[in-house]
Amino acid sequence: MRIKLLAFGIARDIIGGTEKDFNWTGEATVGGLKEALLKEFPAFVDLASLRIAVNEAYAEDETPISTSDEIVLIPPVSGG
Amino acid sequence: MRIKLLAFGIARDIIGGTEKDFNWTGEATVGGLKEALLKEFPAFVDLASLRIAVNEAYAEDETPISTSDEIVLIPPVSGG
Amino acid sequence: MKMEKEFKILAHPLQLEEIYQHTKSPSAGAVDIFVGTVRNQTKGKTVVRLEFESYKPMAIKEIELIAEEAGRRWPIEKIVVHHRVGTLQIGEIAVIIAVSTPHRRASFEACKYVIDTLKETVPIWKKEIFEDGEVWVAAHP
Amino acid sequence: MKMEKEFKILAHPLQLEEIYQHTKSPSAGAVDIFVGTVRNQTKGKTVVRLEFESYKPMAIKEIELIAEEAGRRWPIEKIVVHHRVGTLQIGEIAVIIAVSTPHRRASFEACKYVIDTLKETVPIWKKEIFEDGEVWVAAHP
Repeated sequence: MRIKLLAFGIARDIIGGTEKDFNWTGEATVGGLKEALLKEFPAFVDLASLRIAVNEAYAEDETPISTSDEIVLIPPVSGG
Repeated sequence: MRIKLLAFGIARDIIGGTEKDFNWTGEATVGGLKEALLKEFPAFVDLASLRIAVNEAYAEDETPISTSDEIVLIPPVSGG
Repeated sequence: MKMEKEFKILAHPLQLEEIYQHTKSPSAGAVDIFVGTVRNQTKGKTVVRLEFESYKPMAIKEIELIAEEAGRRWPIEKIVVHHRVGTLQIGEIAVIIAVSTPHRRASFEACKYVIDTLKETVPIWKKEIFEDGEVWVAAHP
Repeated sequence: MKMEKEFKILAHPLQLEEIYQHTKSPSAGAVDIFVGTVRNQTKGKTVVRLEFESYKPMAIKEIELIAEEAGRRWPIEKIVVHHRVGTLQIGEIAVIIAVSTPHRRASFEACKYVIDTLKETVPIWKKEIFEDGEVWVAAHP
């Protein structure tokens, strides 16, 4: 599967940009994407958390991903 | 004993003015004054509380009163 | 570190922005500000206006005592309490309490402690004026 | 009664007085306002400035979710949340949360709930800039 990722905060630093095309061969779900990301970018393992937002909402590992979805990497938030 | 009383809020309404000279024959203490006030102005009995301030601080019943003290009747407060 | 304090009983409208400016601190990450306002009703009855009066010198001293106790309980950097007296219309501000602390939890706890205790001990009195009468708040049980 | 709401992510300085004016209500007797500011140090280390960024559309949606939950838990009349993004100097305001309720206790509880939850769920990130480096806050355990 091939999608466009958006990334903020330290996730942007890790993948090397705000936007990035990303391919993986595993499951077309949030869980599958996470697994592939951790393999490609081992620095994610060191984060306190990594959540994935699909279409502007937090998604569970089981959530399916399609190419039209807006997929965003959400490292630990620190607003306020 | 004869002193000048100051009164605020409903206590002012009850004694009929902000300032009033007041005489009593009992103990020259806050407790003695309170007792005399309740006798003279029975409306005080209906209040949720009546505290006496001596020289700008709450005083206990045992606190002695002298003619040079500033004595203020403090009915239930309701600031804020 | 010494806590900075400012306490006023005022007969004119309270100034939120000025109070914030006097409370903020470069070493504080949190400022909690409580604003008490005049409600248009009490227990379902329409309020026309309020009248506040204070025994001013003692009111300032009692607020000082509350702030000192708060300063022992929480790491307060600055604390400002302004209370209005006189006639207040619906929606006007009766009291503002502002507290700055390094972290947020203490700012909430200290601010709540100060307003809760102020309502119990500070010699300020409020009369509610209704269309058909008036009452000294809390006077009777 | 419907809760009134206003949520903004802004690149310019936040306006306390404006936020208060949008939060007060003639039927509310209490407004609690939490102001989060940039501290000059963190864990004893001098901070030079902060940089905030947000995933704005989702940040607004997540603040909305928090406010809705707060509105289920407390009788909120109006709630306003403004969060700053971009570069902030020491002492500047990062976030203001203002909540009006009929009585004071709910205003404190709701305001604290909103800032506590905002810090956990809203996609906003803060980088602390020191003299000798920088760090994304909370990124690592």
